[in-house]
Amino acid sequence: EPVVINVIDVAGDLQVSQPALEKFQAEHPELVSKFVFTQATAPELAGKLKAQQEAGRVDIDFVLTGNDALAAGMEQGLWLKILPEYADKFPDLKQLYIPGAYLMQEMARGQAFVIDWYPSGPLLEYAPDRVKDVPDTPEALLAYCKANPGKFMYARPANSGPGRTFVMGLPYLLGDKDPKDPVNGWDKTWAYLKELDTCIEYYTSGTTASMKELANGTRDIIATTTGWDINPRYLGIVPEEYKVGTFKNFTWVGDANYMAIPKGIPEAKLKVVLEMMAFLLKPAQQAYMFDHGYMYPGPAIKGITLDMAPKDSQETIQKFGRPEYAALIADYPTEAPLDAKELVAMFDKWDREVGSAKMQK
Amino acid sequence: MAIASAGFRELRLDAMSRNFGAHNALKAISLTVQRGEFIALLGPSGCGKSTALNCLAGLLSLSDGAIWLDEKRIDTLKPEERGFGMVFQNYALFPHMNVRRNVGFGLQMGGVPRAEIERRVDEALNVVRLTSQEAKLPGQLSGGQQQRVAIARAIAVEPPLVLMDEPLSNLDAKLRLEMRAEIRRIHRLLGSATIYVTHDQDEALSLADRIVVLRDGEVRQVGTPQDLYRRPLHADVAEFMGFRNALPGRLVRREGDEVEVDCGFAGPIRGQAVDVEGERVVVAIRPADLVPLADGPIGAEVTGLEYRGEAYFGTASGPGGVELYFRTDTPLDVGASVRLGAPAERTLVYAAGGVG
Amino acid sequence: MAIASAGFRELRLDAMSRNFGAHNALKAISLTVQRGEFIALLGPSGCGKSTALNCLAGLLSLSDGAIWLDEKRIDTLKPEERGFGMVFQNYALFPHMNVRRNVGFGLQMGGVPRAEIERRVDEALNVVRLTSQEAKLPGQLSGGQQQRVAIARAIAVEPPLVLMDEPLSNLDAKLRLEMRAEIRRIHRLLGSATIYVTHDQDEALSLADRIVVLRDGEVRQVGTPQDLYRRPLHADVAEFMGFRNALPGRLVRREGDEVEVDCGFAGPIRGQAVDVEGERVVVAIRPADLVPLADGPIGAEVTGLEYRGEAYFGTASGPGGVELYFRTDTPLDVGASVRLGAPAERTLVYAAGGVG
Amino acid sequence: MSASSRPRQRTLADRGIDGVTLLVLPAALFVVLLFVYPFVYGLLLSFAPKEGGWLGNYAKFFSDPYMYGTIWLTLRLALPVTLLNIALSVPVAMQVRHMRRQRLLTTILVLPITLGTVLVAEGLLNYLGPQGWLNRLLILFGLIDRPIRLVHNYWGVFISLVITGFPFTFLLTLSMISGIDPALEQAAATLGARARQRFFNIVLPLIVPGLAVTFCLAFVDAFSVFPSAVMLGAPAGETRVISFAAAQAAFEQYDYSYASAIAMIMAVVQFGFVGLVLTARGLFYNGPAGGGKG
Amino acid sequence: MESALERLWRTLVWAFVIFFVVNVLAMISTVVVNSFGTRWLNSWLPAAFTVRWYASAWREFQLGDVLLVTFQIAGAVVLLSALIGVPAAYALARRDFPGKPLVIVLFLLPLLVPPITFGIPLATVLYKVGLAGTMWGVIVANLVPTVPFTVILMIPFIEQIDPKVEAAARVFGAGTGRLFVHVLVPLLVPGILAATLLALVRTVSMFELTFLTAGPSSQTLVVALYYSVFAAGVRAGQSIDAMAVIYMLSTLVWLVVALRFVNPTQIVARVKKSAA
Ligand SMILES: Nc1ncnc2c1ncn2[C@@H]1O[C@H](COP(=O)(O)OP(=O)(O)OP(=O)(O)O)[C@@H](O)[C@H]1O
Ligand SMILES: Nc1ncnc2c1ncn2[C@@H]1O[C@H](COP(=O)(O)OP(=O)(O)OP(=O)(O)O)[C@@H](O)[C@H]1O
Ligand SMILES: [Mg+2]
Ligand SMILES: [Mg+2]
Repeated sequence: EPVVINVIDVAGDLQVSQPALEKFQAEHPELVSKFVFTQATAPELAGKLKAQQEAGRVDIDFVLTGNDALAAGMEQGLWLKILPEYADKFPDLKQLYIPGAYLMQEMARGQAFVIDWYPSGPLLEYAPDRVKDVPDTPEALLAYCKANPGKFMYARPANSGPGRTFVMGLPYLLGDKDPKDPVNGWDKTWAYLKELDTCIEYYTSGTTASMKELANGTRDIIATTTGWDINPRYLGIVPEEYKVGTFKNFTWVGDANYMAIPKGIPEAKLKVVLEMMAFLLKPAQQAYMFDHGYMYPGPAIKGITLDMAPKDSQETIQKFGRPEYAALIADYPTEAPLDAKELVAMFDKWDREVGSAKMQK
Repeated sequence: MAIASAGFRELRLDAMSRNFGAHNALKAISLTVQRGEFIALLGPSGCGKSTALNCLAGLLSLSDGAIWLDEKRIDTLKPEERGFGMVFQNYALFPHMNVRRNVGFGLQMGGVPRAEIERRVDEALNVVRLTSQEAKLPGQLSGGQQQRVAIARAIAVEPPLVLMDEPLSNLDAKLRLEMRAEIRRIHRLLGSATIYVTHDQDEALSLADRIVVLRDGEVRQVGTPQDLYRRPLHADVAEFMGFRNALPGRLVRREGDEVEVDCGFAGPIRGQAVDVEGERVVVAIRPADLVPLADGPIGAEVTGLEYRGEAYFGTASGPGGVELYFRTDTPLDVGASVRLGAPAERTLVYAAGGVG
Repeated sequence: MAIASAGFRELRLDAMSRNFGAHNALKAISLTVQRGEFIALLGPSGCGKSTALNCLAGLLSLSDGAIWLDEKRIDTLKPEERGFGMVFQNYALFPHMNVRRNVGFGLQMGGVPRAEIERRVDEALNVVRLTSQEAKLPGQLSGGQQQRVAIARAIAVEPPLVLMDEPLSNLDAKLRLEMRAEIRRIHRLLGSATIYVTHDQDEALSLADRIVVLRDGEVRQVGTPQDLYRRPLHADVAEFMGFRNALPGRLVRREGDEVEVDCGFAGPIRGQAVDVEGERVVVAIRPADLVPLADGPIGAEVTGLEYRGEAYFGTASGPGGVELYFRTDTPLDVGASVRLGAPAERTLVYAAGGVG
Repeated sequence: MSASSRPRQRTLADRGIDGVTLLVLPAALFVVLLFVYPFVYGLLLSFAPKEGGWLGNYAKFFSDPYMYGTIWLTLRLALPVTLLNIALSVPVAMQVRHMRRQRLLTTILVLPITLGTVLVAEGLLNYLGPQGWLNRLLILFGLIDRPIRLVHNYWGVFISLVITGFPFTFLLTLSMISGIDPALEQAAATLGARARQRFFNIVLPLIVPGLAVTFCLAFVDAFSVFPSAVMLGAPAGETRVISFAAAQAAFEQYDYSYASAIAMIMAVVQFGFVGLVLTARGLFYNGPAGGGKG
Repeated sequence: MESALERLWRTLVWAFVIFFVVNVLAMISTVVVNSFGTRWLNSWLPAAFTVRWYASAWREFQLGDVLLVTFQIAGAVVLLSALIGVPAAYALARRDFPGKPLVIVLFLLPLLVPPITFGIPLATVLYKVGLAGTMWGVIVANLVPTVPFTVILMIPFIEQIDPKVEAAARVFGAGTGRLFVHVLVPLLVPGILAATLLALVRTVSMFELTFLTAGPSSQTLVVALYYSVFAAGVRAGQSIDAMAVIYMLSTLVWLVVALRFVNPTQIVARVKKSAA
């Protein structure tokens, strides 16, 4: 008979995927009697799952997560191994996913599926009335920043998607030795960031705060991503007319959210959840991922176009989206972000060498 | 900061009033106290004695009236500017200071040099016989010891005006006598004015230059101890001053102050008219003056007897159930008949209606 | 919870001791109290009276000894299981409850029905004359009113054993007499045992069946009021009981209890031997018994005089500077010479060294 | 009751163990049952580092200035804030207690404890931000010509700790001060003590035990400041507080062992101060604040 | 001269109070205004007002249920921590017994040690006994810091009470239980008020322990609030502010109700004050 599924979202993904989930219940009332949605922040999830699994009482059936909590769970062995065990329930992923998304699917090592994906950044958002020539190279950005101290800002990478995407995009732009090894391979990036630091007033801890400073005129250029470009303008946080600039020859650093299953959920529920995962990877459901540009574009699988999305979704994207994105996504290469370990190492190094420098002054 | 009371000559209460909500605790008290005078404040429990002292010390604000020190109006001054010493009825010792520091507190506040403080604290402790307890905290003292700390604390500062609120109530008879002597000695020595609340008539009579009797927040009588003891001006003051026998009667004869009253006893009672108007009067006699006499006018039946050292004090029931308090040197049996009488010069007669 | 004291016959203190650190506040007090008895506890300030009551009530644990109620040992029981009533020296009223609730507290705790509580509280308030103040909080009462609430609270529960610690110390003379009568009446009515601490000898003499005199934590004498008033067994008890004149001397003649003592005055002093051993003695005389006599043996010079209502009490300085306290019916001038004497049957003689 | 059972009972009572003492049991048992095991687990975990010997975590912490520096950074915030809050609370409470209609004011002053760190952080970011009301006002009145920076640095966190900490200390101080019998101050006044002297000689000594406890609780709160240090401060820099370092270890690096070790170090540092203050507290008078009868 | 100084001092103190209150109110106002604003950039007030942030937060987090759960949990924690904590504080304030310093350390530890260390094992224990995942799990977990907090906080308040008053209650037949009900609690009201209010605030804001032990239907407001602040993804400042305002109101209600019925000053001060 139908079961109750407890969904926990630590990536803010329900915003995008909740309609698709609810559609599953509508279409399969014999499987799901009710969803219980819980939102939480990512870091503590691993601890909670660990406590539950050690006590043998797991009451979370389905997890929507970003890279970070996924990696943490993998390291601690919290996730059920889905592939290859249940491979028969799913199509060939390499065929299914957009290449950029597939890169990230590989990072999940069979313990989760990418549910939605976007190439993210690095992008620069600016106020066109205050910035006439938006810098299009890191050097130009530095020059601009020096000329207008305090007018450029990015948020602390550890607290901000656009912040970390900006940093992760730099090694590709600056031609660093190994863009996947922040500790040993990013000499130019670190030098650049330190130089940039001299003309940055401070780093907000959170993207929202940096958006606000851009919007109210304190800053003129900030780092952003596709989603953070479209959705805030839709929400009215940032004036509609603000523009986005890109670096010449940049590389997209993608980002994705995953769906995973904790170890130890009851057999009956497991069946339903697997069924549901397969359902969510179907085109009809993937089309929901456009949302309001929250993770623009959003769908992780090939062949989804905007006209398949719900009506209001289409309207939003038409109004606030940027036509040039399609070409940019198509023309520029896409890379996966740093893997969890390297990412943390990057945060640490950034905190020590860039963030803390503010104190000495 | 100038101490208002230093070297004053005269303290004047001018219609001093104080209300607690609707309750008038002090009703326009007026009184003048000279420097060097010892005033005792007497009155039934709850009549406003402590309230009066608190108003004087500045701890309660006046609802009306004024307080003057010579030409200076002081009722708006803060307590610390008045410079009066005070022994609180409930002690108000500082619980965190030992006896010595409690006593020295006022001196310390006055900026007296260390050595001088030590000397005067020693002296004050000696006066109240607490030298051996000086290191204890108030919480470790007996009730009487606490009271003595309160006294020592007030006298150590040698204030020009001392307010004492029942300072000896918790001391034994022997110590009380000693303390009384000390208080008088210090009063003389300092030439200060003292206002002394007590419920002990002995104390009031022996210490005071003048006694003020309060009742329901009003001054009923001011006078020397002799005045008050011998000739209270009102029946209620008389009753308060120990004239326990209050016999209603009818005036039958009057010659100057000498009167005869018919109280319904075998014979008329002879006494002194104090405050007589009309025919209906009350006769007031102290229990100690009413004694068994062969020819006493009052016939009564003994209803109780208690030992009181020098003599026995008894109660008796007279005609019509009137209760009588009398003294006898020899024990009497309960139920025995007795004839009682009192000397006419100690029998006071007041207009009826005043005793309450 | 059974109340230990309900219906007891006898309370027995068996070498009850209590130390505060190194200080022995009670040293092996033994005493038996019968139901219905009224015991007064007398003694100088700080002698351990309150400590004794607190031990009895269970508020202080014993350092040694035991307390028995009939066959039941109670010194390990908690206060609430003993069922005694108590008037605290410092009142210890509940500051957050109005007068009425304070008085009714014990009854409420005893599970007495509501209507019964109301009735008994009314009665108790009436006894202490506080009916009109019943809605006030303790902080809004005068000192004497607070004390009366404490009394009412203790008597309202009608306990089989009542402990009272100076319950009347803050009341005026008139009220004190009335309260005294009420306390006696209630004591009789309930047939309870009462242990009554007081510093007022009058109170002790008039109320008590037996008086216990404490000194420095030790029982000095137990006896009827007459015993204690007339024949204190030790010089210190005598001094405490009002024999203020303590004249050192040498025994010169003895015939049974009749003795003659040479105190260095013009003539020998005749008195009653109470506790005499050896030649060096102390003669004890009450001030009230030492009066000016034409042939009095003691020649002295008047040094002070105070009015005390019935008579004057004076101080005089004898040969060798010895201080004398005497009574006189007529005022004397300070500096006048006077000859003083006392009746031999009221002059007590003790071995020297005991007074202190 | 037999006589033989008595000596034992008495000695127990004399040692302070009786019915009243047993009241501590439910709370103590609760803490023992639910806290001690998890705590010991965490403690042991801190001695089982991912790499290195059993003291590896501690060695790692104390050999890295970026880590052990957090102790100082935290103290630099927590101590002044706590002391300031207490120093402000006492005079305010002294004034407020005299007021007739003090409830409204008390409610307003205590109100910030209900705000929560998020609201305070959001509010301060808005209010003190470059386009916030404060800066706008100051500019409007010509006091400054460009916005001053009060957030995203030490002062942002400091201000937020004052806003949330002051009501805490104020509420405690007010209730504590009002427990002092007014007769004591009156007595001191009749002895010539002026307001300041009354405060230092009477009120202060009587609330010192309470202030000590207040200090401890407020200090512990301030010392473990976390979300506001991130939102309002410079979490990589001058407000890199120790609990942030612990959280990073736990939630970014997922190194619970190291996080436990940092947390233990945190506890030890706090215990150093709290223990000191509580021991000193024992040296002061702590008993009833009444003055005799009544 | 002296009183001039005193006046100056008083003025300073009131100046601080006004400064503090004005700034705090202004700060709160910015949040409230923003939470009702459509867009607020570079101006004194937002461009227009709307309630859509509240509506969407309400829907997104199912705030109706969450608020109810929060109230129930906070109420239970406050009540239980007072019930367990006050008697323990009483014992610690009134008795000296061997091992007392150890007991005090035992009560201090949960306050000093951050939940990072003990949260997960505590949650494991609570899951094992079947409490975690339910409301009771959250309540019990929150009691771990609040009980010791109450204990430590109440000690000085109890010390202030004159033991003589307790003695009187005992003599008149009140056992320990009724002593608490009739005498101690009424006298301790200001202390208990402070302790419970502060325990309440801590419970409502205790993110870690609540999250670790809450089940899908026993999440409290703070989890939703932290999510809206710290979770990844785009979120408008206004919607965070709306959450923060709801959060504030959920505790403010308690404060206002408590201070409406309970006076934070003690009885001695109140009686004497009415006299002056
Ligand atoms: N807690 C304590 N610590 C140390 N000494 C104490 C303590 N309590 C009482 N004492 C001492 O014990 C002695 C007896 O005290 P107690 O209160 O019994 O005296 P008392 O006879 O009632 O005196 P009073 O008539 O003055 O009330 C006193 O000397 C007192 O100082
Ligand atoms: N704060 C108060 N609120 C209301 N009434 C009060 C207050 N303080 C005192 N009173 C009342 O004022 C009257 C006078 O009180 P006061 O303390 O002056 O009496 P007192 O003459 O000192 O009596 P006692 O001899 O009993 O100490 C009393 O009836 C008392 O109940
Ligand atoms: Mg009085
Ligand atoms: Mg005593």
